[in-house]
Amino acid sequence: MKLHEYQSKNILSQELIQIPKGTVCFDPNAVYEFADTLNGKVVVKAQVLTGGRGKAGGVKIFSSSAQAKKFASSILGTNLVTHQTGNDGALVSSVLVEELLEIQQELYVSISIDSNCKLPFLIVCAAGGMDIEEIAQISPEQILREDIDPLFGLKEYQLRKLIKLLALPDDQSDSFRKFLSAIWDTFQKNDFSLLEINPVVITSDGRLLAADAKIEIDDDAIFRHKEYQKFDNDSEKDLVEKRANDLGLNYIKLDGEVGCVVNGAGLAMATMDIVNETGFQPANFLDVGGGADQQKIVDSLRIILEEKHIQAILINIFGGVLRCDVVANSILEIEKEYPNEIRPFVIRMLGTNSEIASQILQDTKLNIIMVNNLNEASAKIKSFLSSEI
Amino acid sequence: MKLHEYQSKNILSQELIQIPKGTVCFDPNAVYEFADTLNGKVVVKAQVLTGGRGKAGGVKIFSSSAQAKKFASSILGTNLVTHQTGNDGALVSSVLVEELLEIQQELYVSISIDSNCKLPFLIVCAAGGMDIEEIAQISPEQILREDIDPLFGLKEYQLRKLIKLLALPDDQSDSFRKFLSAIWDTFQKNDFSLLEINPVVITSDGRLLAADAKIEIDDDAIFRHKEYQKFDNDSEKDLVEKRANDLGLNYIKLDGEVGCVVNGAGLAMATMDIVNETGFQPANFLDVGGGADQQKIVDSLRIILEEKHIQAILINIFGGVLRCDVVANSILEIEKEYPNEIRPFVIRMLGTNSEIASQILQDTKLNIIMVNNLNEASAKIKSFLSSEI
Amino acid sequence: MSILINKETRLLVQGATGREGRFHSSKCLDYGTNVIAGVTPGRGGEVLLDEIPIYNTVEEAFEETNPNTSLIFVPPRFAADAIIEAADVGIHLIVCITEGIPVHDMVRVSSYLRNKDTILVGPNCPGVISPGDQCKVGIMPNDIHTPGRIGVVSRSGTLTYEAVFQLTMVGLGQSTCVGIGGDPVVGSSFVDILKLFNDDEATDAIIMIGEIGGSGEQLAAEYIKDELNKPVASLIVGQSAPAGRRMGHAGAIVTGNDALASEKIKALSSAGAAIIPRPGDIGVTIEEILKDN
Amino acid sequence: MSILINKETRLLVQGATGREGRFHSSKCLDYGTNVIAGVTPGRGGEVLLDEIPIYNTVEEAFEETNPNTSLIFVPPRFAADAIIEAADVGIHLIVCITEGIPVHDMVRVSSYLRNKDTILVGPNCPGVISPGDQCKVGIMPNDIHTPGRIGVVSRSGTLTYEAVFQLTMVGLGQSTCVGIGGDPVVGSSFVDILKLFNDDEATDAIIMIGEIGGSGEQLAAEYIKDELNKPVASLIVGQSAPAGRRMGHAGAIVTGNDALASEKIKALSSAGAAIIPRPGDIGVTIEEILKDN
Repeated sequence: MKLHEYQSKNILSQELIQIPKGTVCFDPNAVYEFADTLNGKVVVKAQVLTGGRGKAGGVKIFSSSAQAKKFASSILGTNLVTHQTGNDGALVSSVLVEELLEIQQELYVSISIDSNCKLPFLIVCAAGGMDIEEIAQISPEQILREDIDPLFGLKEYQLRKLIKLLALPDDQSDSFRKFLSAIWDTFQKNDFSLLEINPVVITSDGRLLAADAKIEIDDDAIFRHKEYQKFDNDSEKDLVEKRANDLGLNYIKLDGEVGCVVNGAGLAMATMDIVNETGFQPANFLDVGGGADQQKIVDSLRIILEEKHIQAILINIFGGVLRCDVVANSILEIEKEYPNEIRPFVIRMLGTNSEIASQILQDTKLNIIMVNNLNEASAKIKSFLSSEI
Repeated sequence: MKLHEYQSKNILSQELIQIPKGTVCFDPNAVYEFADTLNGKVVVKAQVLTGGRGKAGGVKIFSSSAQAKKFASSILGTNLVTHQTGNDGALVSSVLVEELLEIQQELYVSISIDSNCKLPFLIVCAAGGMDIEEIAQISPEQILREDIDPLFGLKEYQLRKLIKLLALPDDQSDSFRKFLSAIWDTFQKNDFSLLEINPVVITSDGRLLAADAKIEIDDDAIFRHKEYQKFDNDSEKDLVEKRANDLGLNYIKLDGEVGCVVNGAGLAMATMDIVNETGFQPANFLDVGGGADQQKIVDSLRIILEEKHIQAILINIFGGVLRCDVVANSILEIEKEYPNEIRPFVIRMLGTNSEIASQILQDTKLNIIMVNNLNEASAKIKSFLSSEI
Repeated sequence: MSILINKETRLLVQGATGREGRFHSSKCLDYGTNVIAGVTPGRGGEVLLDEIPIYNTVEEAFEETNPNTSLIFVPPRFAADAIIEAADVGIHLIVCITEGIPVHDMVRVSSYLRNKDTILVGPNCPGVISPGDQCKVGIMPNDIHTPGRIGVVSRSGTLTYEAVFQLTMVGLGQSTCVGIGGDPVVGSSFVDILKLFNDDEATDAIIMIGEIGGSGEQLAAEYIKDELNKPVASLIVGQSAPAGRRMGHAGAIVTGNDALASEKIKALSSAGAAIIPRPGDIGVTIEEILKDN
Repeated sequence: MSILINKETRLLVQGATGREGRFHSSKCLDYGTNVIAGVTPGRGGEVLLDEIPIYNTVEEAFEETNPNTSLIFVPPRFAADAIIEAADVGIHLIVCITEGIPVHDMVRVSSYLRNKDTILVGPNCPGVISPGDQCKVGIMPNDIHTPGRIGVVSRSGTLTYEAVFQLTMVGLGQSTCVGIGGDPVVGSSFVDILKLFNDDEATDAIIMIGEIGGSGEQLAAEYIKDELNKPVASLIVGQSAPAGRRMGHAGAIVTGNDALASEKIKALSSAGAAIIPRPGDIGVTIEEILKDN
């Protein structure tokens, strides 16, 4: 789960990491009120779960509360398009209003997990405020990476090395050392999968603050953090996706014409690729899961059939624990609900009870196209959709 | 550093481990006052840094404040002799007054460090309130030991195993699981070398408390715990020891007749054994330390010479970084301070500048007996002391 | 012969009495696996499927039955501890099926197992099967596999079955199939398994099925280029997956260049692996490279 | 030959520029040790004693000079980290002189080093010397040692020197002398060092000097009984120490039966070790056992 900047900072401040004075606002009047407490000298930042908002005009500095309010009015409720969003952009439903910092130095700090070495790693960079990828290209010598042994924690000699890179004065070195220890503890304790603070700001009066913060929480660990239940960022999800997820389906909505119903994440990705071969596009990723029952298959089919832009359905099942006859019966059940459905069901079923499934499906009036392998599936899809156009 | 029970419980309660209601009292009136808030139903426990106080009459249960006060009066300021103290006993300068607990079950829990496997280990025993050594003899099956990986911490399966031994009801199992996790965290975080809670009491109303607590703090780690500086338990130390320790000497006072001045802890123990061979006893353990200078040697000699019951001094130096001539000059310096000293100095010096040292000592009027090896040293001590008696 | 498991495998099942544990223990037994014990805390003393004794702890099971392999079905929040418990008694191979273990648990487990003589396969994987030895330590369907000389290694369960099916269609069997799991942090990597296949006399060629996310396929490409002396055919799925979205597997997400299917295909191709052009071409591609070699 | 150190030793000194570090680096050089680098954070670029380059980190020193052994003089609160820093670059032997390291630091270090290919000697020890190779990694006086065929292992510094002196008096030299240190938790135990001596062709007999506290001597006794095939003479000091008091060494404290000198002597005696009756009898006892064997 990705967190908004204001949510991320909320967690950091609870872990005794300093953040700028600020508040999240859901309407322009609140922006005005808070900006006024800082004499109008504020930065207003659109809260969207995507990068590149600065360049896209989502972050602005003001010296009057009225201007800050005006900007908030203009951006709240609109969709912000950045280089990381699609053309639809991301809905701005809140803004973070913060004090302006007198910046003496900006640093970059992040922790994430390396799948290959199976370790968390800390990245520190003497230049903050820019994309780390940019810095990596311009001046890689400013970037230091240290792997962290999750059982031992950050080691003193690693901290010394990181601090030496920055050449900070002694008192700030000490603050930064404590800061790094604190963010590692926070990262581990709170089950983050990503923590990026860019920039860390050292102000001219010597404070060290997290001026921005991007946190991703490991979805698999949310069960042990009741405090995260308040971060319901689902409002930004597609409604169909939300409904599918609530039904326990692994569903991602896409832009194409071919609805996919598959068991297994790998096979589901492969099925998308099969659709892609045809020159047409998948309408979704959908893994019904290994332990799916008839209800889940029916739910899946219903969700897809209700998407009117979908022109064909591809069902790809490798029967194991999930038996093919269960899938066939689900199709019969859905036929009762959608007796007039004319879109074709291209079905590839293998494994447990696949022959029974074929028999079950013999008598339906749905447009069933049984295929024996993946290449045949894509050929059938292609010929059907090509003839339609 | 050993802590008193009340100090130990103070730390535990800060770590959110439950302890009985109670207060430490340094005079009988305070005992009366506190006992009165509990309607006189209290236990009064002598605070001494030694075991066996219960059997020695240092712990008593009362049902009236007046009786509690009377007992406190009788014991405060006296020396409590237990099977673990010498005949002198240990001075009782405070008592802990606590609520009486309605005991449903007593358990034993301790953590300490095993030098051989180099790991902390947790001991849990279904029978609390008795000496663990006794239980080990009577019913060893009630005792479970689990080594703790200090980097990983207590593992879930270890906790399950420990809890299963106790066969507690579910809700108490959960309390006890949390209790064990908490005491491990406390043990590690606070640099304890021993934590013994005997008994852990489960009360009839279901509370789980540390009814007694014995803590030893690793002396080498006190530097990182400013909060321990308030635990100045030095008042119970021998005055001469205290003075020597303040001078940076590794000094332990003993009962014998032969004062020892040695460099190196191992050699100092060996020197005590050498004295022991003679049928007489060492008056002290003293390691002046590897980096000792003339001042430290002089300090050492002064402390020993002021002990009037000492009848002979054995100086055993293996010169390395500490040069023998420095030791010789220290003896000359002490001669000026104690011109009339007639007790013999049996001196064995080897290594760096030992010959210069011999020359330096040629002209002193002190009773110097130079020897060449350890056996000769013990022979000289023996013949001198035997002739004296 | 085979890798990881064989006729000598003595299997302990952790979480044996749960729905999944029970079902798959039975299937493993049916297949021929020597399932000798199960563990479920609090259920010690029971007997599963009329023949598998259940113990409260791995230690008890180990002392009584001396297993060398463990198969884990324990729920996510207890699974890391189950792995540690098995490793602590000295179980040599641990196969963890559980999906949804927190990634911080897995980095802790991985650090704990480092330098230890324990191999972890998974989590979030279908397990391991060696048809020639009629030994299965996993959840794959029994009847699709046939003994043969092709090794299969994959991040995905159902795609492994697909690969096996296509092999059967072209008349080829499998030496061992290993699902390494779809999580960001797994015990054994592609490289770990490729090394074992490289040393396995019973394996002639390897199918490697990767997907978007991470860069394990690139490390595999380096190993294939530098050290592997057997032909490899590789399928990478997720070419049409959108960036920044998790495609079912927690590890299947495009977050940087390396994570792209196209980059992985490029790396494997220039390392000399045969690229399987479409998911439907697994069988024919392996047939071709066997002809070429 | 010798154990642990020899002519191939390439010594890094951590904490080289402090008073002790500087003094003993110089003495090691004098003795003939190949001291090739020093580390003191913030002092990188300096040159110690006209020949030893100083680096800011062990990693830098390692890359530039490729040491295989490290000698640590770092103050107690940083010493554990210094050990880890040396282990992390792959230094094979670490000798830590520092006294006063918190015991929790040492249990963490010990767990970290477990299963790793790094040997730690100490802390709170005089180090290691091999007179035949003119190699010293420690703080013992240079001039008392002579090449020979007796191995010495001891928890105490000055008592080791005493043993060496008494050996010299009876005309015997040393293969290697190892001080394992007086702390409750040390890297190498008596058993670890006895094993090395057992395999060392240059060692004919061993002097083992123990003291009150712990039960490492009892474990050594078991090893002597079961596996050691060389004669051992053993001195245990602290027979007249009172219970419950730390005798200088943090580990020298009688807290239970095993910790008593008498118990250790009993164990060693029944294991077949020759017991050195008095501290003054080290030389004569070893002479006798050499005659007997």
